[in-house]
Amino acid sequence: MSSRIPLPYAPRVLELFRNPQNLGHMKDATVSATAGSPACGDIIIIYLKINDETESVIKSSFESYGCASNIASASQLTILIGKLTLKEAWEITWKQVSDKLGKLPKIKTHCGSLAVGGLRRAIRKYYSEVNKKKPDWLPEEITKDEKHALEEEALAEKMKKKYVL
Amino acid sequence: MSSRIPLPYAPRVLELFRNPQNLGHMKDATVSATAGSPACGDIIIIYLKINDETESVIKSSFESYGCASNIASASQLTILIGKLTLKEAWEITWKQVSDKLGKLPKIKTHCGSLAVGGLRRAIRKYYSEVNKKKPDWLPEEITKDEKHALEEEALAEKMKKKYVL
Amino acid sequence: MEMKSVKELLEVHGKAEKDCYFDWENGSIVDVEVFNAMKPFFLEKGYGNPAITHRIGWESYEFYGIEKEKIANSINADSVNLALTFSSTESNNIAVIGTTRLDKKRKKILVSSVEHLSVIHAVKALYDQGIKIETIPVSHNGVVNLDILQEKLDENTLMVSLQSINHEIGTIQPVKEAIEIVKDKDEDIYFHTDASAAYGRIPLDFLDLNVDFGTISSQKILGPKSIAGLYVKDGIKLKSIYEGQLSVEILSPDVEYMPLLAGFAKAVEIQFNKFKEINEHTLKLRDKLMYGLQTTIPRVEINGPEGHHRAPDNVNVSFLGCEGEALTLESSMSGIFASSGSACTSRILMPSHILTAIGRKPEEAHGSFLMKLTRLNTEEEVNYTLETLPKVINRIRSITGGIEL
Amino acid sequence: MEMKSVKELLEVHGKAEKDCYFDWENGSIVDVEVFNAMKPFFLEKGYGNPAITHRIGWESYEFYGIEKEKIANSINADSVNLALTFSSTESNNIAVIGTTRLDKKRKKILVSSVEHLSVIHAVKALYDQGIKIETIPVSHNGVVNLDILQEKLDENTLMVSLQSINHEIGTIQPVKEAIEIVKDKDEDIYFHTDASAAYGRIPLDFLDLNVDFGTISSQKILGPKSIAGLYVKDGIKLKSIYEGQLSVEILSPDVEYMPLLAGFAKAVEIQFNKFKEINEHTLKLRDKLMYGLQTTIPRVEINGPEGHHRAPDNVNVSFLGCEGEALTLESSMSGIFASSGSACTSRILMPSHILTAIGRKPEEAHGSFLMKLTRLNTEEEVNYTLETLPKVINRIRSITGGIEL
Ligand SMILES: Cc1ncc(COP(=O)(O)O)c(C=O)c1O
Ligand SMILES: Cc1ncc(COP(=O)(O)O)c(C=O)c1O
Repeated sequence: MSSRIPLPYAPRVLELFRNPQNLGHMKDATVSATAGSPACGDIIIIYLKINDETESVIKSSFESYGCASNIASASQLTILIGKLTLKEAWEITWKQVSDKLGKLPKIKTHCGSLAVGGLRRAIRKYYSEVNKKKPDWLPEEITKDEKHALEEEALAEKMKKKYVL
Repeated sequence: MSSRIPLPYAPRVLELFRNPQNLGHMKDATVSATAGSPACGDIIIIYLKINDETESVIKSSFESYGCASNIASASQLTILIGKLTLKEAWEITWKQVSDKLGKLPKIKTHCGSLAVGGLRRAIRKYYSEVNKKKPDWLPEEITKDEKHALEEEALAEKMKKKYVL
Repeated sequence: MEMKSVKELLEVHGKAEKDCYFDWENGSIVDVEVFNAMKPFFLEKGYGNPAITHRIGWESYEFYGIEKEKIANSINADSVNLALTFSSTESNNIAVIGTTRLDKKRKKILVSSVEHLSVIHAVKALYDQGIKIETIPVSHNGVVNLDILQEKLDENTLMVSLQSINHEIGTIQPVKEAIEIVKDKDEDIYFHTDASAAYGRIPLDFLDLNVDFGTISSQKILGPKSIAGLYVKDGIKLKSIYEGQLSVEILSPDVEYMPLLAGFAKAVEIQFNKFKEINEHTLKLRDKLMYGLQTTIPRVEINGPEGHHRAPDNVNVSFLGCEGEALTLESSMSGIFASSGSACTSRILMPSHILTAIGRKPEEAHGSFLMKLTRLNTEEEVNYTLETLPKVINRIRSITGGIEL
Repeated sequence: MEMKSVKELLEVHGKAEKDCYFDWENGSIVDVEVFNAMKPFFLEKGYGNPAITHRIGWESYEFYGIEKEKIANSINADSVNLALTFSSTESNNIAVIGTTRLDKKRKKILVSSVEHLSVIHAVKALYDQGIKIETIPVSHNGVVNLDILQEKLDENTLMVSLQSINHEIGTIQPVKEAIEIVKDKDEDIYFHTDASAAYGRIPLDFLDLNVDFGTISSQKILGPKSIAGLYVKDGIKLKSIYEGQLSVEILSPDVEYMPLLAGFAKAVEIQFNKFKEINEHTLKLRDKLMYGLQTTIPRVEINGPEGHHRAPDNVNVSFLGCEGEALTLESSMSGIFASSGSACTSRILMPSHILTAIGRKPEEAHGSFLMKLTRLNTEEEVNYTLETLPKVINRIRSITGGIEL
């Protein structure tokens, strides 16, 4: 047994884990992006189908390799995304996700932030690969939530070096 | 609660504690001697009535301020003394007493030795105060069992200094 | 010593017509209600590890959270400020050793001269690490001398440890005043109180007291042994004194065990729901017993204070001219179970350090007889004891006969 | 997190038609017989302190002596060579910290890379005192590399600690050979084996092994938690790691508690009287479960060795493409309780050090699933699990969908 923590999820996490909303690969996605790494045991793919004219989401979905709160966070995020404009979707924070989930256990907040990181990546990708008119509201620098995702990926690289023989 | 030890006496100790043989002050004692000190919580008085001609014990008795094994040791010793000659009585060792008691717990062996110390003191006293022909078999130097008793008395003096305010 | 002989010893000992158990300081049963509270957790519930993510684990975690809070409430603390430990001994050691790691510069620990050995020995064991113990003397009633405490405080003082009630002579210590003196002098001096003997006997409000560490005990309120507690004030990050996997409890790795926690919590519930009732009950029995013995038996001295300065459950008297070990044995044969501070019961053949600290001569200490009263003791037992002990004392004194002390 | 929410969480979780508990590594009930053995000692017997001179104390002492001997016999030791402790964690710490006090010159402690954290962390915590830990690598099956052990031994080596069976992947370690290598090199190097996971699973003869210290566990044989043991070879004078009054047990002051001792001894009686039967039973279930899963579910890897090199009670497999925490949760909802070495279940968000030590990639470790089998598990439970887990794995894998690992 390794070094455990109690993870008393709020009921909402379990509900979404049991019946994830907007789960699955999206064949006709306009754009998709991945965050996390298998080494950390946490990957999320966010798929977005986007209305290019209104620059708003038509539908979103996710896939997840990760723990219950990872799955629930991604699902909760897609629910929050709904049909928001990309500008509005960009503004969703991990705190909002965590709050909707009844507050994630402290050590699990990175799950919420990973999902948000994935979404922002997808939005950036949309504006760099699909719709090349980068809007004013899209910051040049990466945001805190994106940084979290990057940090986790960097940690994974480190772990890989350390542990894979 | 202070620093305890288990004291699993052999049944014989309890028997003699409950029904001590040869207990009590002896009015017509030829000689008596005390060993131990109240500070240690261990005192024994040995009374001997002696036949001056045969230099043997007519009867012996004891009084004790002390724990169960102290009482039992003294009583057991008087039983061993019986009607022995003083020379024979001198040779009784604490080990004999302890063996008769089903072996005293290690930490309690001093009880046996205190009783023997008292007896030897009484015998020396007899030859120095009553019958002044000191026999050959009586050693000049004090014996190991007598030393034990002395050591305990010395310890008591030390404790008195240390603890009495 | 063969175990077979202990059996024979017990046969020779026999049983008295009645058993009156007063040796609660040294060992106790649990309440039937406490037992019933533990039972399901041994056999069917809460056996999951509360740190594991599955139903059985969460069920344990839920129970753990609720029950621990009940215990914490009994000292007006938050759950997060109460560490579960295996024993009061461990709690005391964690507090002592822990502070030496929190502040490596200060090297002096002050303790009253009547602290429990688990405090005194814990401090002395740190000698190699440069830690010095200084003991603060007590009055003839065992009350710590606050003036001397004040004098001894200096910039080298790491911690002060003063128990809430003395476990042997029932002295209620002026902990509140002591804390004020210490904190007035220097906020950074840690204050620990071993409240094992006080828990459930006098009100304890650790938050209000502004104490840094406080030890509480399950067995002393007729809960199970092998579980106890250490209160740690908010903001103090103590370290455990030994290491393991991290689990829910941090100061003692792998300590959380639901059956014992259930028992502890139930004992708390009983003791604190009937706090006044229980303490009035034991107080009545205490005085009846203590003064009864003094009235019917010559040469009896009370050890420790009287009245409301004394713990409501504590009777400790010295029968002069009686050696305590013989006394506990003779009274045991009459069905009365108590302990003594006599040297003859101790590994080092020294009388109780507490009795000598209050100025008892060794021969007074040797005759000491400690009885405690709990909610399970009855007036009938006290009556029986008052009838029986005079005979016990007589016989022991008759063995002593003419020996002058 | 409010406790109220844990309750709601449990409501959302619901209960499956059947409960199959395999998480014995992390928590356990006691046998009914064990419970019945403890009961009288909570309520009516043996509540005296075995160090006190009265009937109730002696009754406890007698019982203590007899029962402790039963436990000692189970490892072919004398009673005096077995110290009772509160947990295996404490036993391991006493052995580690204890040796550093026995020999102050030597500073190197060698441990296998798959030791329990209570060994590894105990050693690491001594860094300040100049103690260095060196880990000996293991094979892909978790077997310690004896050549490297041999190479690393030098005149600075204080102790070697090698568990008898790995608690996570079931590797039976070559302890006998390791001891010979160590003692051949230098008799003065101490050898400790943490036999917590081996106790009752393989024969353990500590005397014959010539081991210096050995940790055994009550809870691992369905006895109560909060009691464990440490074997200490004749002639070695270990010191306790914290201090208190001296009582009957010396290494952990105030540890002796008759109800738990009664439970431990009864668990020993059951486990060792039916030693062969129990281990054949769990071995059969183990292989049925382990190979059954491998047959019915794609991409399943066994962690640890197979056949007689593996503990008879240990099933540990990795379901590739599944994250372990989600797995334990999904299986929990189907009534199957197990644990995972996934990073997501750990406080430091790192996968089990044991799985990475045997060369599992993190993503393999994350999908690990540990189940243990005891005498209380049934073939029916194994059948249910073999039917149910494929669905569990399917669902988890379906959430992962197209993510490539
Ligand atoms: C005041 C005090 N502190 C500490 C202890 C030690 O308690 P435990 O047996 O839980 O270690 C006791 C018990 O005898 C006590 O009375
Ligand atoms: C091999 C091993 N050592 C030590 C321990 C710690 O046991 P305890 O919970 O008794 O401290 C465990 C239990 O998880 C274990 O499996």
